[in-house]
Amino acid sequence: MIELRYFAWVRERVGTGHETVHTDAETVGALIEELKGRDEGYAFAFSDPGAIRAAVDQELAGPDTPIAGAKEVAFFPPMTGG
Amino acid sequence: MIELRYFAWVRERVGTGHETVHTDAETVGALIEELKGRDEGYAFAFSDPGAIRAAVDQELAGPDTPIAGAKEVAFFPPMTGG
Amino acid sequence: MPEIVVQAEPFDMGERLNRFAARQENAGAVVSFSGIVRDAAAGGLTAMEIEHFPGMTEKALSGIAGEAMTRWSLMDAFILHRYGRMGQGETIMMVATAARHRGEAFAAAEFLMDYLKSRAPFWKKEFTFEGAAWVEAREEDEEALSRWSSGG
Amino acid sequence: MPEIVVQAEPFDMGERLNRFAARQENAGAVVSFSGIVRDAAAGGLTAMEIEHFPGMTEKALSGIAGEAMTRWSLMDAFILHRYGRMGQGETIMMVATAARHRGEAFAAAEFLMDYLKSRAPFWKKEFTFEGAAWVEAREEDEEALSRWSSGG
Repeated sequence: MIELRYFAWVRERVGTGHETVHTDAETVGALIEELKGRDEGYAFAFSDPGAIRAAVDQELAGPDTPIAGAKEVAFFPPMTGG
Repeated sequence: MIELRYFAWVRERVGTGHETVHTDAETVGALIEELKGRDEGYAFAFSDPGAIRAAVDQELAGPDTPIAGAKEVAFFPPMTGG
Repeated sequence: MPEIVVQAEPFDMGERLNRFAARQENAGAVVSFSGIVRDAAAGGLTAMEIEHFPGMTEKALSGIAGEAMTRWSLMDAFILHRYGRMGQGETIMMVATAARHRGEAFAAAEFLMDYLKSRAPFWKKEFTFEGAAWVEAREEDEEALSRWSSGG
Repeated sequence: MPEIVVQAEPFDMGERLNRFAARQENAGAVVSFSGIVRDAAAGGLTAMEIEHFPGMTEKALSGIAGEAMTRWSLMDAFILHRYGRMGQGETIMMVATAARHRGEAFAAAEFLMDYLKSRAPFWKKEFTFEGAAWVEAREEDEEALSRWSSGG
């Protein structure tokens, strides 16, 4: 089981900010592919992989980052702070 | 007649901050040469021309800047504000 | 130790600058940057809302500040960033740096801003008379990062 | 119009920053620099005295600020510089810039500092336990000017 968190328009599109899922995916990229198949909202949220940023246990991650042993994976758009 | 003003160590070396002189010098550089001949203090103050900055009527000037018609010429070390 | 503050409440940038400067002992140079809510696109901005990722935000800002401290032998650094809703003219965030000389203080403040813009988990939503829209990341902000990439 | 202040009295940098930011209407970015009296050479500094050229000082600072305004399409600029005697920890001077984006605000503030250091008629004298000495102009300060020389 792994905690998923969504922020900004990713959160709005998937329809929740937080959920716990079971996954066989081994990387961030594989997890995205899995989520895309869930429903239209997820498919829309993850339709442009270049527009998605991810963090594994609160560290910025890329598509190849492994998620084995991670407690939490977060997905969000490019950051716009400052 | 022209007003001369001296600042920082130039002022300390010539021994005054302000004086009115008559000069036939046509440029800042020529005026410096004239002043150097006055006494030891002036000679000391102007001994290193590279260390002297000048302003003619409150605008930064070089050795070739003409002083004809100027009301005031100021001499000082390189500036150290900020 | 750099000071990191993440809060919803408004803050007084002048008071923060004074407090930061007062705790310095050897720094001759203090630089500050403040970001203010503005109607950049002149589209009738009424409010801005900032979402963030509690926990990761503080970690990311501490990491960025620590990196700046070592890169420029800073004496001190300060980052304050707000989240939640704020109106036009309100201060969104502030960074301050303290160093012996001005060059390091300026460079470090710019570095903090560049990293914070694209590497700290904040997202801005703008509210106008026509509705709400997430602010898109600017190409320039990503490019601004590249100038610091030698050695890190 | 940039605001130029030359005064002997101490000032409150935070209050000045707040006042500067409050009068902005379109600037999303405000940068400040403050210079503080420090014992840079660790030579037992007891005080600093700043001499200036009344009249020319205001003119030079106005000219530098005006140049910065046009070079970076600034919204506003502020320069305050003290003269006279001041002790360790006192604030010597401050500049602030306001612009739409952070890049211009930072560049303009650095420009103001670089010009002010070598082109405004101020001279610092340091008092230590061993006596008084005029601060020598730093080679780096003259070099810092050269990076702005394209087109001006």
